[in-house]
Amino acid sequence: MAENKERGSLSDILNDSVDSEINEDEGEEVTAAEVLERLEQAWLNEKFAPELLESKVELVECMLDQIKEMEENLKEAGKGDLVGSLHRLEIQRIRYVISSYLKIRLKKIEKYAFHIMEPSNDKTDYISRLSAEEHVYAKEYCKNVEDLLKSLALDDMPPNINSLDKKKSVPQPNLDSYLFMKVLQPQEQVELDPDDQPTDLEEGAQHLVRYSVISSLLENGAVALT
Amino acid sequence: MDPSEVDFLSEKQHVKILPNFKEGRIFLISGDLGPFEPGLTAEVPLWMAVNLKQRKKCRIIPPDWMNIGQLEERKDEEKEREYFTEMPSKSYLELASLLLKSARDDIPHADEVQTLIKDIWEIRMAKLRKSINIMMQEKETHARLDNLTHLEINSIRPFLTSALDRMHILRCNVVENPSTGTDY
Amino acid sequence: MADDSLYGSLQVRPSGWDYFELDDILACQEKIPCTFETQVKDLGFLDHGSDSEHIEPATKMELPFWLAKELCARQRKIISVELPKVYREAYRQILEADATAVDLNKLGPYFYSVGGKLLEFGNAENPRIAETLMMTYMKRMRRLMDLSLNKLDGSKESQTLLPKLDHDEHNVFAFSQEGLREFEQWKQGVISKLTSSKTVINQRKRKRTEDN
Amino acid sequence: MFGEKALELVKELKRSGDGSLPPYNEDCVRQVLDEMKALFEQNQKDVSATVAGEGGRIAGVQLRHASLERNKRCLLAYVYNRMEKIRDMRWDFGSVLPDDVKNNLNEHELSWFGRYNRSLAKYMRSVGIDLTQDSKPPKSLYIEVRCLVDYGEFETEDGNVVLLKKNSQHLLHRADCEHLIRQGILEHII
Repeated sequence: MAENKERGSLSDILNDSVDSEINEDEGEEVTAAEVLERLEQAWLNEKFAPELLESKVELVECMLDQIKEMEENLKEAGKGDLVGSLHRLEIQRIRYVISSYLKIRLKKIEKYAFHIMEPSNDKTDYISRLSAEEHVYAKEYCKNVEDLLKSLALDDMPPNINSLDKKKSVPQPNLDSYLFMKVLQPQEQVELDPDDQPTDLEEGAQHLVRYSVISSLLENGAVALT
Repeated sequence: MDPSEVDFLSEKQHVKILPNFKEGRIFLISGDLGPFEPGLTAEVPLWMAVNLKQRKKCRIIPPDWMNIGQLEERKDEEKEREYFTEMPSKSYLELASLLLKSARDDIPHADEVQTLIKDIWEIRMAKLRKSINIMMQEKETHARLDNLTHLEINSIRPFLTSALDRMHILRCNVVENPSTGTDY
Repeated sequence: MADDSLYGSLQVRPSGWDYFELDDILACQEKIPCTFETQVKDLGFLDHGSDSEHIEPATKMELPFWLAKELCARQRKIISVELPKVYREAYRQILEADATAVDLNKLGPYFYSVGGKLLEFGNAENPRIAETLMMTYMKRMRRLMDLSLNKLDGSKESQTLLPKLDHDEHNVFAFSQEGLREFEQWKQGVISKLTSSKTVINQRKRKRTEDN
Repeated sequence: MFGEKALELVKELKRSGDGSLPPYNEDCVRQVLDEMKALFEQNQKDVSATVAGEGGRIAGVQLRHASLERNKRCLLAYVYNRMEKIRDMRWDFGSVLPDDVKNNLNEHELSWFGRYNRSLAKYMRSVGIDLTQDSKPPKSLYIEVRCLVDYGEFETEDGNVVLLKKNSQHLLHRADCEHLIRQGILEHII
């Protein structure tokens, strides 16, 4: 931050703190506002999707940097200062989205821990959808639960059945759960149900469908959950 | 989703305010606002407008559709049309109730506006139940609901998704045990 | 009926996902009328109706689903199985006549899920069972919708249908009532009120009962 | 029939509903394990008899094996579902469980809870956010609260100290009082 700048009102201080252009690796200029928009949609998608989705932890980290920078500058603002309190309220809103997003993912990791951590070729590679911190957490969680099952039950059972079948007999998400989605990019001839003819998805349309029918469209951003 | 989260999302939409303070541009993370001049309208997110109003720093200008004339027209149209009409915003009810709660003095004929909005909401909810009834009767397995707003979707979500999830299981049973056409 | 390819993606979920679910464990306890096809040595004591050392062929016993399923799986044929009463033709006609009047809670609280499990026995009446389950559910669900989306005060009408709900129906009703209650709270602006945790509430209730 | 004790365990847990956890039923678990041991040993005898040429034992082996699997499923579900309840209490309560809840936990469950706490704390440190906060979206910076108990002095985030006496009312920063509300010390007044 430019030290020698003559100390104007708070908003002057804050001008240079908001790094409005955040360069993404594709070199495309993405503003902080756009990153926040994507994070909010990632939060809603994660909230409604039955299974763990791709991690958007880079959006979280970007927003946390923005908040940290903003909070640094706010230290100088007086308690009652109007603009300072508006910035703090916005920060609290962004923190809520981040916290809720990470908590929803953590709950899914806990609920489907074995299913996520047990690699098998005929299902989604969930491990690649975990952030580094989530991966550490998931491994510890599985070990902790398995140790509990062993110490309280499995170790005292006859030899031929004293292990948990982590491929089959563990909680798994219902990929046919019904949910609401909205169309972001128009799609041609999508089969929403084997009983019906495929239909076109028009931009802005809202549909009530089963998750499995649109999971790939969700992944490549053609639809969003609402 | 918890209704307070639906509210939270609706507070992102912008509304016009009449500030009584002077301030230069404000660079929020979610975008730039201002400058603010007493008596000059400015556009801010709803959460900021309500906060400024609570601190008596502005008056809020209700959106142009939030007046008796327009709302009566919408109410009649909603009554006539079989399907859902498009609402002025996907969070019209949250916006209206938040303004009616924290900036009532800024809304002319607030009581009538409130009842009209409530009526519109009730007509649409009755329509929603009717269309679900038909959906179940026809055993439809997906539906298009373009003009449904966030709060309407949210109020029907718990029932509809859990009911249809169980129906799906029963439907798979039927599909996996097709009758081979022999008469019973 | 439709050819299989069209129905490619419509299969019941692979079993095992509900291995830890208490309700599924309880549903699997449902009694199934069985007849032993072969002798079972040294387990006569399981048949309270006789004091023989072994279970003799042709013995009729009611076995829990979890056992009946294993004993007549694939080629073993240790037992043959009959449909429980409530899934036979007579009851199916009652359901077809007036689905919303039937007390499914009495017929076995896990009516739909047990019905689905029975299909594993490959009985000739499977198609009709599956059809009846679906049709019954659809009819009752439409009635249930009005109840669960209307007033919270538990009108007379809901009092008559509520106790007759099967476990799945009750979950749908409870879940949508939850949503409705939250929405009502939202209307009075109470919704963003922070509340103490349910464990604290339970604790306080226990303290109150201990005190007086 | 076999599996009766195991069913009892499941029913007992199902009856307890959510929010409360009955004591760990040590002896019922023991009886289930004993039944499994007996079933297994009898099956071993029948299998060796069959290998030695004696017929007619396969049906009994299959019946007992099905009972073994049933007992196993009930026991694992009992432990697993208790664990989920204990896990939810961490979010509901915080990292210190009240005594009357702790007394219902068996020592392995207690050690599980300790490990879960540490793992969660480590994760939250690594992402730099306390996930147990912000349970409801923020409405405004400050909220009105009333004190339900004599709590004494409380230091808020920005350093000033508030005396929380029974029935006293305060305008507190939202983040400061979320935990106190969840533990029933403060009440949020709309």
